[in-house]
Amino acid sequence: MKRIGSGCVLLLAIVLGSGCREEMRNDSRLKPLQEDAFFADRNSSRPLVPNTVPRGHANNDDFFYQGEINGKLVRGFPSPVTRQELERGRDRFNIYCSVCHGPTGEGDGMIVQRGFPQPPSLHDQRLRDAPEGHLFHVITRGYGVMYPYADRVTPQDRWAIIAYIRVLQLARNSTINDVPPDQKARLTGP
Amino acid sequence: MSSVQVRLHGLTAEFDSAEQLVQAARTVFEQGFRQIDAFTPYPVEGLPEIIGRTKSAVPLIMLIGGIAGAVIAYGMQWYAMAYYYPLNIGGRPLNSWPLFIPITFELTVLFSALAGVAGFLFLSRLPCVHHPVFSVPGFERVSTDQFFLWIEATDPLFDERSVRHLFERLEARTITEVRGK
Amino acid sequence: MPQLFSPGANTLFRTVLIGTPFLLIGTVFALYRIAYSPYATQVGVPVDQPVPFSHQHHVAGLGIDCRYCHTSVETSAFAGMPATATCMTCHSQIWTQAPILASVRESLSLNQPIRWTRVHQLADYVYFDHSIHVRKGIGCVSCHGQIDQMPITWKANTLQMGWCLECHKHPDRALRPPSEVFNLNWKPAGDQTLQGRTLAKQAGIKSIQEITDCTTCHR
Amino acid sequence: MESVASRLAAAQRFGAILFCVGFLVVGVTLFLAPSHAFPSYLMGFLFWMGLTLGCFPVLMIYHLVGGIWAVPIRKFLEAGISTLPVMAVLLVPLLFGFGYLYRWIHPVDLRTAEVLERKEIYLNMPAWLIRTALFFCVWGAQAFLLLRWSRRQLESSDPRPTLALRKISAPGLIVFGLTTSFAVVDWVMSLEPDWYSSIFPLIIIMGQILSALALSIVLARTLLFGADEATPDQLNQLGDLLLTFVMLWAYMTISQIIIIYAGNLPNEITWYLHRMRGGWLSLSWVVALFAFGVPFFLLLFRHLKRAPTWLSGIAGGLLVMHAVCVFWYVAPSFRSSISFDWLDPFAFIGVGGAWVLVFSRQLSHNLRLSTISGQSA
Amino acid sequence: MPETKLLEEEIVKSSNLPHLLVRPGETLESASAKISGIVLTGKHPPFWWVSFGIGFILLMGFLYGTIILFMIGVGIWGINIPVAWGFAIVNFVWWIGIGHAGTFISAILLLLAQKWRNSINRLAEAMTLFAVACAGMFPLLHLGRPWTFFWILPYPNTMGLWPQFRSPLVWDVFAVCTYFTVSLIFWYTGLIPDLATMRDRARTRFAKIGFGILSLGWRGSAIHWKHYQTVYLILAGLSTPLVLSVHSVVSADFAVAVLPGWHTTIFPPFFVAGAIYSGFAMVLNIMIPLRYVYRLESLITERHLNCMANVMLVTGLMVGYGYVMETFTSWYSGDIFEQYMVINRSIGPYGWVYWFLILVNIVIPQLLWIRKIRTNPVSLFFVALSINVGMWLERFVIIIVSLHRDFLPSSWGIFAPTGWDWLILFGSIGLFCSLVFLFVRFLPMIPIFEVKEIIVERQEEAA
Repeated sequence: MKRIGSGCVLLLAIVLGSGCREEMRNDSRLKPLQEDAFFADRNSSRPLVPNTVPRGHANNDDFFYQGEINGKLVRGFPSPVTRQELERGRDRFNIYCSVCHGPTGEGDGMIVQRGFPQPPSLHDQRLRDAPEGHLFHVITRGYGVMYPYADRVTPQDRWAIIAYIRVLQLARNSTINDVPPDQKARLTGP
Repeated sequence: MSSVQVRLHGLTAEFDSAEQLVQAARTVFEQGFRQIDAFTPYPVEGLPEIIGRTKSAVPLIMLIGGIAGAVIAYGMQWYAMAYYYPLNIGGRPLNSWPLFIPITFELTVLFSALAGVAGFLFLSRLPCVHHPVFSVPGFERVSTDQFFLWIEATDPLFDERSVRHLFERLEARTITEVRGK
Repeated sequence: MPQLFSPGANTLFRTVLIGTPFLLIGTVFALYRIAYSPYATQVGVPVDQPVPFSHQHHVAGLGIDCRYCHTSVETSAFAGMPATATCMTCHSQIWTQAPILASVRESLSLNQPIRWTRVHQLADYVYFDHSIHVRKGIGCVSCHGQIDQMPITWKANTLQMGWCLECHKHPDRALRPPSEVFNLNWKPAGDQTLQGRTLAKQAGIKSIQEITDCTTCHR
Repeated sequence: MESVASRLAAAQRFGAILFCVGFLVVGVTLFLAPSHAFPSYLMGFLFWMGLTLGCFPVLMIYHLVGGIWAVPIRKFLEAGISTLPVMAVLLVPLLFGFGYLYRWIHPVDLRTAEVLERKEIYLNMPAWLIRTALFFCVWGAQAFLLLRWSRRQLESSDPRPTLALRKISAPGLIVFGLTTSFAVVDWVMSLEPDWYSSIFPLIIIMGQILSALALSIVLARTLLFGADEATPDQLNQLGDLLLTFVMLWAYMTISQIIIIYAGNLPNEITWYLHRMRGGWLSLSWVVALFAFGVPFFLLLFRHLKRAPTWLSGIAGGLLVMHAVCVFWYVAPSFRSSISFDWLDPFAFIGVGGAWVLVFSRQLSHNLRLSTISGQSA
Repeated sequence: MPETKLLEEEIVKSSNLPHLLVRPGETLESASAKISGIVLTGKHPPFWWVSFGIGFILLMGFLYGTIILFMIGVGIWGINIPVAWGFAIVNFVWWIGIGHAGTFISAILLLLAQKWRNSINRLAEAMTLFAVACAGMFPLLHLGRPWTFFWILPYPNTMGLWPQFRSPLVWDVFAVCTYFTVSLIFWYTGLIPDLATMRDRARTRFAKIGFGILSLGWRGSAIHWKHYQTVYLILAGLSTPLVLSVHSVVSADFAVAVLPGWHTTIFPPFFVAGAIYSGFAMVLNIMIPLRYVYRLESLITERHLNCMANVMLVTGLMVGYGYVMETFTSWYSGDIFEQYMVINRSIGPYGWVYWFLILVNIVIPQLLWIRKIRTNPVSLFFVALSINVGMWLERFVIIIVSLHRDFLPSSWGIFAPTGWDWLILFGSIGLFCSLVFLFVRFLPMIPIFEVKEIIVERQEEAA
């Protein structure tokens, strides 16, 4: 009797257990960053095969992608700076740069207040004079204790940030006389 | 067998045939007894009417159940298809009433049937597995071929001796007093 | 013929008969409670992570923008998890000896990614895309809750299909101006529904019919 | 009995007058405005033909399964099937209006033409004529057999005629079902030549049975109940039969609607689209409500079925509604918006007058016969 | 009216029709004893053990097949694309059709006051329940993920979804569930007075208590009978359109689709006729052996057999009418796909199935025109068997033959059943038989009180 009972329980377990599979919930498609046993590094996201260039990614515009031409740091921007780009630059600067450099580029960001070595102020004459290509290099490759941001900020955005840094520098050292006359009234006020 | 709180529930009379029972029931009803019942092995036509049960509320209950089912079913479909999650299927109208008919019909029938059975049980006061008449000797024959008439003690006209007398006059085969707690 | 049952049997029988429907209703109700309980949905249940990362500290405390780490949230389906290097951008200099960051350092030195435990896991037949939601003006808070107040991350919402649909049917209840998408403390000024309708028009949100179609999420 | 005979005589005179008036008007317009007159005439013909045909299955079902319900109405059913010859004659005018009735003679658009090409072998005039002639021959033979054995059954107490009726009714129902179905395809379904529905013949047959039953009940009330009272049980059973056929008719109608609505195929749904445009939809609702809803509800009540006045009232309503149904089946194929041509009533009474004339003549003959046999028995 | 009655009696006498519903000599007591005795004596003939044994073995096969099905998936069947509906749906429609006889006998014949229903309705109703139970499982087994079957029920769920009420597959759920529930209620309500008889006649305490609980304390009170008869009659009235609706809804599974061979308006009545046809055949296939083994010839007489054969003949002819109209309309439609379907059905790869179907479902049953065959249990049994096979084949033709030719020749295919298909088909028959024989073993298979009514009627007539 006991054997029959346990047999029934086993049968029930098989019947119930054979259900409840989540095959459609978890299909064989790999999600981003998912671990996968197939490759030695157990990473489903594969790096590019060395020396290949994905279609449409031939980054042969040195000015735009490297910030240097023939080993010489560039001055100026790959394309005319628009207001839209400046706003984009402010946006990106506030996300990625302001944590250390501070919202005005003073070098007093929140992380610095928490003990990170203070970066030089962006308003230093050295940096005001530095070619845009230098700034591009720093963002792309890092500088001193600063990590590279190439993986986080696209070249387009880097140029936008640089443009915005130029705006910050300009704003710090300008006087009321730099304001176009037709805008002056708005600033001085009645 | 001390008769502590042994109460008289009523009297039964046993008959051999349906005709006798019908005759007896008619007489008893005409005498003015109202708390009466008759027990038969099969439905005897006209008997419920003779003992004053002319109407059954079951049809009304089933009608109400059916209407409720129809309203609920159509309401549910309209709510789900046209209101809660309006989904375009092959360009057909959200409130595709021809396609809502089958379920409306099914639930009408379902609710009506369930209401009917519930009503039947309630009106018949079933389930009732314990009932005083079950203790009458020979009552088990009522589901085979015997017929019983029953007058309850709660009837205002009930008087044990006169009822017994009446039953005797009706030529009952056996007469039993039903006593119990 | 002796009685088969005692008088009490009637009461018992009727109680059982009437009780059964109530029992059934109770069971269904209990199942509902289970289906919506944290046990089933994992809402509000902190998830163990190799590093006890605190959004509260980094977001509310330090004011770091969401996109500093989740870099692809505006451009791709996947919001992006920070690489170890992202952590090390700061932690190469501060808290360098902190034991809780040991596995981050280990990850860097071994060149092995940190194995985070997923908090928000959708079924694979759901094609969710962060970028479209961000672009149209759905704030992070709408799905992830006040993540700036979570010392350890947990699910703030069930992410059940019914929950998704609730918003897809009434997008105007959740829409915010594009500038406020990443603002975790934004509160609508004035009537949200009214404002939401304008925003929906500005963002070019399709008709409710289209965004509640099956193929919106299931391809 | 005397009053019945005089009433029938009056009915004959009335029928003759209606026939003359109706045919005078329709006959003239058939030449003057054939495109108007022929559809009207077809509707009139189909309704009265439906009454004739509806009597067949009811009678045969009775012969097969028996039952007390048929006793009060049997003579009407038998008089009904004996109108078959006159209906055959009344069919003749239709043959001159083929071009106005059946579009498959010359298809109007390309799509229809392409479909029709594939069934030209079936839908052409000679084939139509041969089939219709064949149907009338079959029905005629059935009517002949049914009436002959029925007369013998009434004349004597010999059980053989009863058995013979049973024997001819069983295969008779099969033959009748098939022939009538194909007749419906030819006469009604092919009015919209690209349309098809396999249940449609059955719907029409149900309508015919209902009309025949309803007419018999109305007549039994107006002509006979005074003299030869039907029992409540008989009335109840007749009411049940009406209810059954109302339900079957509705069931088949709604089945057709659901399947065609869900399928939404161009060759099928157009038939309903034609009945939804231009005000026809409101008539559709009237049909749904009064050919099904109201009679169904009323027939649920036992005491209404047992009351002669109520029952005949319901039956009368159903009879009217099935005339409306014929209108609904046919007219939208010709008229894009709802309209009631002044010719419709004339065609209706023209054909109806002839039908009533023959019917009441036959009925008074049958009644005399049964009286004689009743006396002799 | 009296003349008609007279005539009918004369016919009966002159034609020597088997006209008795209960053979003479049966009394209230003898009928009660005979019917309840089958259950209460506790002794069962070897036939019972053998039949139940075979049924049980097949049931085990069914269980085995189901477990494997759940573990591996519907891939073990022969289904494919384009034939995505295989044996499971064929079996579903077949079983649900078989489940139509019981309610038809009980409800429609009750309404029509046909007394011959009285001794056969109980068994037929029980068979209805068991057949519907068998049927109900197949759509579930056919689901790729049967454990989520409840998603098709309407309840406010976490997905925020409702079933697609415009789909006939959802109608099916409602139709089958309603049908099962109402049939169960109808059957049980009908059983109550008999359960009381069983309680009163039972010897063992166990049986007394068991039947005592099941009979709810029925004591044959006039008041009970009054409500009982009212509810029973109205339930019959409700069940009548319900029977029509259930198979109509099943037919809508096909007819609502636009597939040639499926999409035709005659399907609802055609399916209903076929359902009653096969239902009666199955009732006969079960009842004829039982009648013989349990010596019930005096209660289930030749008259019953004759009447049931007549119903089969009528419904069979309706099915034949359906074939004719369906085929004709398909051709008449002028639609090349419809026309091709007709041709393919008769001379395509499954043409032989179609012609075999015509043979066993239409031609052989024409034998029922002969009265000798209708009243002879053996011949009737085989005709009924032929009909059962035929109606299964009909569903095979409708489902598989229509599916295997798609609109595009590139997606044409062929269906070949696997062993698992057959195992589950015969296993479901085993389930059905096991349930039927258990029913025969534990409950009265003939309604005692209704037989009594007939006996009393006869006695009154005799007196």
